[in-house]
Amino acid sequence: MLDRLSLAVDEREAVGVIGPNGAGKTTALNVMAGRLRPDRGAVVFDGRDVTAMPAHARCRAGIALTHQIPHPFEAMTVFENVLVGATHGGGRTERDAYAGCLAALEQTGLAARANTRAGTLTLLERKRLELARALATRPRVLLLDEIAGGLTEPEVLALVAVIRDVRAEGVAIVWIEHIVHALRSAVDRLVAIDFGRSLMDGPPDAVMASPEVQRVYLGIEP
Amino acid sequence: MAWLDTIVQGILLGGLYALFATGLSLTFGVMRLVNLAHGDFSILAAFIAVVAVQTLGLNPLLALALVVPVMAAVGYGLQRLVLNRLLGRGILPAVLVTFGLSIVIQNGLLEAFSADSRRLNPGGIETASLPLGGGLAVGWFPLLTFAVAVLLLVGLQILIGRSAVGRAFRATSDDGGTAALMGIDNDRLYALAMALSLAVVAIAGIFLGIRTTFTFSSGPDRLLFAFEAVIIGGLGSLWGTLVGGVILGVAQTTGARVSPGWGVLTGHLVFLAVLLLRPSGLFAKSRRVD
Amino acid sequence: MTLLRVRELSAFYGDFQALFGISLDVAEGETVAVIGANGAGKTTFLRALAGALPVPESAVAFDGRPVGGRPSPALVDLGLVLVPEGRKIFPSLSVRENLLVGAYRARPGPWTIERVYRLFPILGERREQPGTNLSGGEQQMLAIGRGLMANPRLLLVDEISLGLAPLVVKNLYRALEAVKAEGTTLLVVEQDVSQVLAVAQRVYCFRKGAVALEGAPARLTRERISAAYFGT
Amino acid sequence: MTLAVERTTRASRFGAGAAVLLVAGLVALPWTGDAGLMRVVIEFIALLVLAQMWNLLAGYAGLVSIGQQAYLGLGGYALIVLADDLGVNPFLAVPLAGLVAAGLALPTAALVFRFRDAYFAVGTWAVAEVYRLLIANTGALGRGTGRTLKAVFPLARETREQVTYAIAVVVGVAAIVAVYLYLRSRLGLGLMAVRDSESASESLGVDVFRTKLAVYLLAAFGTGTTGALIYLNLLRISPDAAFSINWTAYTIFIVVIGGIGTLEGPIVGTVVFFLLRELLADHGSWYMILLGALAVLAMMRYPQGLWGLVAERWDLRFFPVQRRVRLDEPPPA
Repeated sequence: MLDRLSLAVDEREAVGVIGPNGAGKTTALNVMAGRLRPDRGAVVFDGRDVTAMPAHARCRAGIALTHQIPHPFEAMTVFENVLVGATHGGGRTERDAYAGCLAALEQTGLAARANTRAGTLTLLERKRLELARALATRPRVLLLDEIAGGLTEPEVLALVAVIRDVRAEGVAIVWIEHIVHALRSAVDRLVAIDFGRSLMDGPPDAVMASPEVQRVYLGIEP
Repeated sequence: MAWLDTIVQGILLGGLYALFATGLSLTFGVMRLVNLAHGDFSILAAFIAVVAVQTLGLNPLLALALVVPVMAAVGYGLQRLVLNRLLGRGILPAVLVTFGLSIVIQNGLLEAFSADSRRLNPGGIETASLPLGGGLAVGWFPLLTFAVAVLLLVGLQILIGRSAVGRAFRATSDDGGTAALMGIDNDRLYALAMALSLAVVAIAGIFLGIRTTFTFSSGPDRLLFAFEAVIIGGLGSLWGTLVGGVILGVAQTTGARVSPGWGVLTGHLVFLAVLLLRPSGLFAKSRRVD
Repeated sequence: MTLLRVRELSAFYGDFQALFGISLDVAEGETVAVIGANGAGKTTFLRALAGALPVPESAVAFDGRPVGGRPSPALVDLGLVLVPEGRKIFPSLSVRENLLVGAYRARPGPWTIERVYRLFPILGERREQPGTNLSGGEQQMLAIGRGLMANPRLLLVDEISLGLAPLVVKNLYRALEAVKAEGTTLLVVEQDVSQVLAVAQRVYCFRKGAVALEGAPARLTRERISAAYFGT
Repeated sequence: MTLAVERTTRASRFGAGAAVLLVAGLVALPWTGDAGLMRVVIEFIALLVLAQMWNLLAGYAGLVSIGQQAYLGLGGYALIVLADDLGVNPFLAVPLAGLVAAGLALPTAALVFRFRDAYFAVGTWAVAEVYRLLIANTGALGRGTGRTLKAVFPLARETREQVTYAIAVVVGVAAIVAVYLYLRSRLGLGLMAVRDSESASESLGVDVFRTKLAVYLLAAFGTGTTGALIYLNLLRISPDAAFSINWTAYTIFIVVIGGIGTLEGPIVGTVVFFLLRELLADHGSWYMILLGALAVLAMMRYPQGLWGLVAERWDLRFFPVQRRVRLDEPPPA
């Protein structure tokens, strides 16, 4: 799925990843998060080779992932969902974790839903919950897999605002998204990939304007 | 010579185990279902044969013609009415429902036939043997069992490898959703697989009943032997199932020769050893697991 | 004559609504394309038509008969067949066997295994190999061929170009022309706009589960498509 | 804004009161001198603990074992070896037998954790058979005939019965309290996350393998202790009885009928089990047929079990493991 892909993210940097369906974007995130092992190559985090580290340990080390299809813990409340991230991924005791949970809930606009069973949430709320849980793990880098997919326009804008907010707090971000205007407004850099390889890497406007990306991504001949 | 005899007996016993294992392997292959009542259905078939022999005066081998279709119908109905409704709800319901059926069948048989042990008598063939020279002899009946096992496996191999239904089995096993888009009715196919599974295990049950005595509670051990043969041979390989059965059979006869109490235990230990050393079995088809 | 008539079709995944009142028509012999960005509901739409999602009976009419919510095998019998997204080749089956599964309950018609081999010679050459040993483009040929083996009146094709190089995509669309020439009606979903505009008589653009734009390709400018795609 | 977490419900405060009364009643029971009733209570507690342990495995960790009789039998035999052969006080040997079972569960897990799902179920059963046959072939353990616990012979019958009863009450209360506290803890939170989605759990830092292993070992300890308790009560052990699949069958039927995945379910299930047994005492195997049929019916139509139906209808939770949050605006400065 991936073919000698290289991708680097600096501390506090936000990078967007685009590419057509099947280009290997989700695979790339899963390799970074430790959910898939690369056949060759390495994942280095904070100067340390973490290629052999399992997913749960990477989360504890500061790499958090939100899934494209939200997997809430359906029988648990929204608050408990976030608490899992804060206590296990964030490595805090339950009492110490409460404040961080509240912050994550408030930041994602879910505070009023804290006692709701996660299985009954709407799609937007599920996406917000993915984000809230990931934030509660106190990540240094946040991997977002199509978190805006399937949302209405105002919902996308609201989510972008949250992500800009997270970024302002110094969390590095890698964001896969098809909704290009959402990406453009939140990232420093865009990487376009196709056939598991990096096609273009640079400032968002330059990448989007390049004929190569227009052709591959939109399929529109310029 | 005595050792050679032990091994030959074990190989032939393996044929019987392969008969038990085939149906289990089939239902797992097609729909990822492990029927925990598999062994009990074989014993149920043997008891139906007992009734047929007593009331109709049939030879047990002729009773096959009656019992096998009956068990196939039971399998079809079981899958359609009960098990199909549990698929897609995770692993727990199917495991627990078939386990519940296992206990219900055992106690039903106990109630109907008491705890006495039974045996099917086909009139002589079970004791006749074929001398091979050098003091070595093999029983005609174990030989027949082994031959039937091989023939059934060849037949199944052809059915699965060459026929339209067989292709549908494999397609559904790979990806039931896409198979449905091609016009394959998964529910009907699953019911066919269970019918086939119980038909084969009915043969196994009657052969067991001719070979040795059985009681209402003989089922669970047969399930374990079948399971072990499948795992030793490797999932998804019919010939592996035969080899798995043979290895288990040889382990049991060899162990029993060392000490009478060690037969079944040696079989279990060989199974655990294979699991430890080659978790995917000896002849597993490499299968992509997503 | 209208072969497929869709009226006010809505579809849900659990409590998530993916389609909002879609209406669409396909005439016999026509090629219609559905385009739109990821997540616009194109694949959901095809799956709803093919019986993989529950929909109200009256929402879909095929050949004048209401068929919404019927199971896939019943729709295959009527001649409505889906070539699914991502090709979904059966890994345990050879190329030939994959094609034969397509004919599991085939209707009479022009498509036989030999006819498919003539359309895609590479499939004939590699007929005994496992279907998943083929390259992505060849697998897409196999998926189309498998769908044709049912002799459909309407073939639904989901995103032919997924993960394929432009030249390969061009060849696949050329093959679709041959399918069309046999009289098969086509409803094609695609992200790759350029190819689709060349083969389709009419185009529907989906955005967020609803029809945002509809018309003949000649009347759709790049700006209008882009606007309908992204809502900018 | 500030956040306060509420972990009790009105039902749980009522339940706590009721539980205190119930335990007080259990403690007082020996003074009535009703030995028959005491034996029923011991049996009840034994099945209840077995059910709680299996519920933890299957209902929370997704480990559908049908080989828990392995740990029951090992606990029983460990009691006899510890007390008769090694001279350990037989009452002290009960929890130690649980430790022996947990100790053997570790290498067993190395084998059976290679299986997933339905194969795990049959695999655990095969391993239980191995333990049974190993013991049935060991001369020092009495082979197929088994052994008798002799260490308690010097004690007066009444003393033995009362101490056994006391141990049963302690084991029962401790098991429920331990499972309850475990489920309410940070580890229990992780376990419930694993139950709902393994994939999301590992993305949030939960070590799925360790979580499951911990539950497996805990269940082996609880089941082994119960096995020791059962044979401290019965005094005679044999491999066929101690490693009988029927133990697991009872356990599974209790949990499935009562309601899987809740603490209350196994309690309700055990009560139903004993009521049915009283009703059908004279009908032998019909009792098992009825139980099995009920369990099949429950699994098909009411997978949440009896307690699930009650809890849904009246929103009752006597053992709440969830956390209710109260958000307060800070008072104006």
